[in-house]
Amino acid sequence: MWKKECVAMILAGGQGSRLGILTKGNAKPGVPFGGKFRIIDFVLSNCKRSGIDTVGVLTQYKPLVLNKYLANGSPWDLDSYHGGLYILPPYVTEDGGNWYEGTADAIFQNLDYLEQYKPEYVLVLSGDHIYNMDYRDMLEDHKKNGGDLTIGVLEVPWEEASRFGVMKTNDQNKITGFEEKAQNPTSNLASMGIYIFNYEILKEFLTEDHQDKNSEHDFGKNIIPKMLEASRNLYAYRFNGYWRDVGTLESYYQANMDLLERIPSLNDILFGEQRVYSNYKFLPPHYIGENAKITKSIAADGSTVLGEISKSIIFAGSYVGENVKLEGCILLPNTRLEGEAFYKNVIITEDNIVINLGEGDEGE
Amino acid sequence: MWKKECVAMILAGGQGSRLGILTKGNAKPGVPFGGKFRIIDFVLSNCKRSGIDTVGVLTQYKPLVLNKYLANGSPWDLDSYHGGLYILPPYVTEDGGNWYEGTADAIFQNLDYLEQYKPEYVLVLSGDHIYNMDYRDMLEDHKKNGGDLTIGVLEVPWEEASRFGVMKTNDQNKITGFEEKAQNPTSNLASMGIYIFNYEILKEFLTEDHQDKNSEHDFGKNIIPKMLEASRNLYAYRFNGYWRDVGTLESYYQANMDLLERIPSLNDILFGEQRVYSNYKFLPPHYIGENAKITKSIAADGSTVLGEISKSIIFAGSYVGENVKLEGCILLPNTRLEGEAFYKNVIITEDNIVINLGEGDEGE
Amino acid sequence: MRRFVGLIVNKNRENKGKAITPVASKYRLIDFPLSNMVNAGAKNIGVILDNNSRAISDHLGSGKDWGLERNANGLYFLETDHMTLKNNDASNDLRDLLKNIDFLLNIKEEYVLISGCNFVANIDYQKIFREMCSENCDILLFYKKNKYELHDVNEINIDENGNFQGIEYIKEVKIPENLFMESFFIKKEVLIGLLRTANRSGILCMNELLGKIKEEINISLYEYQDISFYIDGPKRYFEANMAFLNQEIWTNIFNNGLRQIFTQNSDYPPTIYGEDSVVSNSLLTSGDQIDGKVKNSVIFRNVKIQKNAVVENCIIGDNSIVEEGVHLKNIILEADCRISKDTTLISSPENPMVIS
Amino acid sequence: MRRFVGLIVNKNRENKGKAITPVASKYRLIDFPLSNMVNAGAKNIGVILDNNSRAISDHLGSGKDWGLERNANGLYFLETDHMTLKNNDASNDLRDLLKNIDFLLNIKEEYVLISGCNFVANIDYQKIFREMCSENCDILLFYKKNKYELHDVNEINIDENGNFQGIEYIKEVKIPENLFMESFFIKKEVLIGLLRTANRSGILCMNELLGKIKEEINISLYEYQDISFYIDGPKRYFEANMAFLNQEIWTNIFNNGLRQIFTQNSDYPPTIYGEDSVVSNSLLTSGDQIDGKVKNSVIFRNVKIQKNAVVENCIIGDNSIVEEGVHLKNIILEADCRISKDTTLISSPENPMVIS
Repeated sequence: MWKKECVAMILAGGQGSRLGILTKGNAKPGVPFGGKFRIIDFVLSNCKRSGIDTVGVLTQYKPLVLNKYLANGSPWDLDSYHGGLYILPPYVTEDGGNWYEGTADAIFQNLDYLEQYKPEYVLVLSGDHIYNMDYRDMLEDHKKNGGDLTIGVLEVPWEEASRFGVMKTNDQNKITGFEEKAQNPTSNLASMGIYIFNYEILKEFLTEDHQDKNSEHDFGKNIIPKMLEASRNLYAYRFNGYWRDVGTLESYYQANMDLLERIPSLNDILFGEQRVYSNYKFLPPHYIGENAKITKSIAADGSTVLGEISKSIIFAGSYVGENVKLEGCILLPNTRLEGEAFYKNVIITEDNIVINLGEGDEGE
Repeated sequence: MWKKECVAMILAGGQGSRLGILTKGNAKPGVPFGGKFRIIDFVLSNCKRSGIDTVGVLTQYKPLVLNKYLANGSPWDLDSYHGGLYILPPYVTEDGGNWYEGTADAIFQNLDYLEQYKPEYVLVLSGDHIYNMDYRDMLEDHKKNGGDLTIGVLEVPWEEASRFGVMKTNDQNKITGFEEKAQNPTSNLASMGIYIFNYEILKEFLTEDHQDKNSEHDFGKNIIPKMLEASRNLYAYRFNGYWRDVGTLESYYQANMDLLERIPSLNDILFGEQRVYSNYKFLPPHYIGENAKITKSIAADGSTVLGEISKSIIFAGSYVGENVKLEGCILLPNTRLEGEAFYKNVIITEDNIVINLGEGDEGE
Repeated sequence: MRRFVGLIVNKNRENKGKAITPVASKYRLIDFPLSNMVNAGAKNIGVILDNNSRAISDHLGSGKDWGLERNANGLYFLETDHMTLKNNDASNDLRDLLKNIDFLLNIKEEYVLISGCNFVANIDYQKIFREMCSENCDILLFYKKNKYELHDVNEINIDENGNFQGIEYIKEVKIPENLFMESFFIKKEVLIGLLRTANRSGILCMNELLGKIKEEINISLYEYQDISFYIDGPKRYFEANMAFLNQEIWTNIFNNGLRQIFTQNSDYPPTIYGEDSVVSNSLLTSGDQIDGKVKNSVIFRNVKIQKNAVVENCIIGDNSIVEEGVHLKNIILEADCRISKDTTLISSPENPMVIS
Repeated sequence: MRRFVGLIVNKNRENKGKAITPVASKYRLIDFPLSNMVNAGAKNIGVILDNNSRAISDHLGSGKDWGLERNANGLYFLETDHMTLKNNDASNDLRDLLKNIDFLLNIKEEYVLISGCNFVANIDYQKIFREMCSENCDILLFYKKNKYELHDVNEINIDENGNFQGIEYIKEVKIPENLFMESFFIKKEVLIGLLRTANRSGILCMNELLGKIKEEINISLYEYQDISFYIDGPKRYFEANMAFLNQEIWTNIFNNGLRQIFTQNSDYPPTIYGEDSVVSNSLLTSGDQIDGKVKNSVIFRNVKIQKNAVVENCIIGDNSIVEEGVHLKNIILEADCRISKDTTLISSPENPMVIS
């Protein structure tokens, strides 16, 4: 097996239950986004852009849609012989089967996979964030600092800081403190769920954490605090671009709607010079009918718009009949709306289930 | 999704503990065979030969080696867009995670996968048998008979019949009775672990069996008896060629050694007109040294033979030093034998573990 | 099961559409025969490259987007005989096949389906092939009824009993009744025999050779009655693209749910429509940004139509930019064009202006 | 990070090995430059096809076996200028590059690595490329010291300070001291400038042009000191294959654990040796069935050596069958040969007989 400098591990096992019906038959990273994408396209395209050709995707919850979508990884150039995209589900050993108990446990159980490549660095990513980034810059930073772990961070408004894990740093961006979803956070530098570990140190801390019966085996709750406690060198890498966590129905809806704004054009930011790659193929152009009206909207290929739509996103393969009017709606792939209808500010699924915002439950 | 006439499901989740150390880090279908193959190559190549382009592989035990080996399915032409090879591990649903409890349960839990293709027929295969077969002939037979289930069968010596599930049939090959590993079997027509089901009937029986708390959810033990009881039309399809179950160390060793016989040449039978495809690539030719002796043996590419070998199989990438002598040995991939040594009738692994036959334990 | 190998011949005659002519928002002419062959189960397809070979092989790449990158078989680029490029008529069209006789000798398929690139249609070759196999004919020629004035095409002559009489090359403008669709199935053995005869006799024109041997082999005809468009220049190119805006025609060829037309994949984001966009009866595709007015038009990939621009009855090629206040009507804009602010270009639909 | 695009030029000169000449049991000459480029991280590689293009594209297929079938880039088949085929010397070797100047204009890489196909070596271009980038030279030419009589090759003239003086085409037999390996890195911009000059001036010979502009650009030399073989006809072809039987040479080029040589995959089973086989100092590969005696030989794929046959100092091509009782010594057997029972063929190692 060929040695790799950096291997990426994408955490894609979350149920994402706050996305309600959207994750009924599908894991969160597999949820459609922006007309022709799925959420996981963003990190996969980031990997491609960063020249990372070896990626493990850790799945656990309803992986069928996602597995099928990821296929052989070829849309993201992850089909090379010496590397590529590997789906890493939980499995049975001589001692029985073990479901992944937390983010850190998922990686721990797949140390065998990493060991094949003997990487120097491991990039741990969440599969459910929307952003473009070249991880090479962060890796350069990590090397230059001589860090044991570098965490991607973003300044968030103070009032939102309590929703995130936040860092305290010194002048050299060295992390001096960490709080996970604190009520009164002392920093607004939020973790973006992007970690670069020195592989040997990752192994050491995961192995130690595995034996700790009181641990939840979570990077944010357990591994980072333990590393800080052990006085390891943790650095923050600051990112200034667009980044969204789409973990709730509201944030998912809003991130989609963000794409419709033209000044500044998020569409350009996300899909302009930087291409985001997806596995929607073989769709014919879309057709806008004789009497259709379409303003401030996005329509993906394979769709047909005969009615009136505004501030809406029509996903691949969907059909809007002549007497249908949509305002502020998301029409997920292959949804067919016929007859007379008016919808406002809702998400509609392939099975014609209409989701009003705020429907997702809060437990995850 | 495109409708498929026939989708294959390969059961590859077994630990195969009777193969002992060979399955320490690897599921049974992933065990190397015949110099450059793995056991699962045979059913996959059968699928390719039969024009089946949609195959689900059900894994559960230590799937890493197998997943990596299967990669995107391209060696078996299973990388098409409208189909292809899918690895189907156990997964978590809203109600928690479920490991596969038996062969029938594994298929039951993946009915969603089959439902995408709405096949007319489902071909259920074991991933751990050595044989070449064109499943199209069996499918033709199944259609002609109007069966609900057709089972591939083979006449075995009477003294071995008790190790198999055996069928009683009438003149028309209709199955009239079935015994699973009976002490005094009343037939020697053994099941080869090849089933063609009408999809609708498979769904019906799997769903019913799922609710049966006393069932072991096994095709042989539960589904077939239930279908017979319900007077469904079960047919046997007779096969006359070479077929081996390599579930024990002895049968694994013997099947490998069978390849060395030249009259009749099993090598020709298995690899002559019928090609068996594997994913061993990028190996240089093998080198036979100045003072080497090699008789009645097989050597795969990437190996180097400097010593003396007879009645042995040298797998891809292995090295036999000048002062090494092998007789009746299997040298698994990437094994390196240096210094002075003589081995007879053993299997040697990459980690230089020498397996004497009879070492596997009997529990599976 | 009987199989056929596909063979796309792609003579780049002056006044004909080229294999890589863009059509219907995201396709190229060659996509149609190629997709039709793939959909009918062809696993091996040869493409005889003409002097545009670089552009064609760029478009087709490894064949991946057409599902043709398998191990034992797939997409083969074959060479043209450079002699045939000099003539625009069909007088030596067998040269290209002769040059590739090795390819034909090596294939295992029993039949060859040969097709040109000038017809846009979604053809169920699989069904026709099955019927043909059961009738055991040596050659099955596809033709369609025609009502238009054409030239530089082949007409099939049919006698009163519906039997094949010959193929005639139409050099001057006329209305050929039975237009040969430049597509036919032929038994491999018959084709090889034909080519050997051609080589021996020096008759390198298929029309002539078929005329000579028509009594010896079994030549059948298939009248293709479904929707199809013959493209041989700007006028008919324009008409065909406009016809695709008819929903029935559109669905029949491009979106029938049975057989897809494949093309090179792109990774542009979905089309975005601005606050003031007014769009009707049009086809659009990935990467387009529409802020102006678009009516009865076919818009290719990555096109920008700015505010207050009006695009009517137009075909707008890949990556083009139509700036503010521009008015275009009955215009074919080729790829990578930029029409500057406040320009007005109006031509007649009978004679659409081509801007490049 | 700086990157280069690979460009394989493949003039099929009469007395040189062709790109698809089989070598070392399972490889073709073109595998070496191609694998060396892939191993050095080239993601885009163009191959200029000569009149053997069908055989080359058959061998390379979609590029999958070399890891070159990615989306945004991969393997490009480029066209030869048919004019260049007429000349066997290097007098118009820039024509092929000129013909493909569009390809060069479109690439994003800063450098181009151009290589012929006549040298068998496992070269660490990555390391050399890094060093070169830091020295910022415009052109880096590869050469090796030579002791053999050669002709139809290029010699590099080096002055006493080790500086580049020029490349000279050697038409008549002599011993060129510094043999140009037909391989060089060149800055893309410099190459395009060179081609524009060639086009303007009509000087289509690279040697001549380099001589004229050597003062204006920074031309460096790299002496390749590791093992390499120049193949230009049966004699040296035979010698090279025999040399591969030396375990050190074998390991260096084919099995060094660092950089693999890729080739077309086959699906033959492993080699089977019979009860009476006697084999020593030989290379063998998949599909071979050995029942006779094989010594100091290179055996290609799917070869059968029957009982009591003796094969000594031979190269046996794909799919060949050596029947019972045959004795072969110092023979090059091409692919698909059958040597009937009890034949004896013995030639001298200085002048090995080629059987086809």
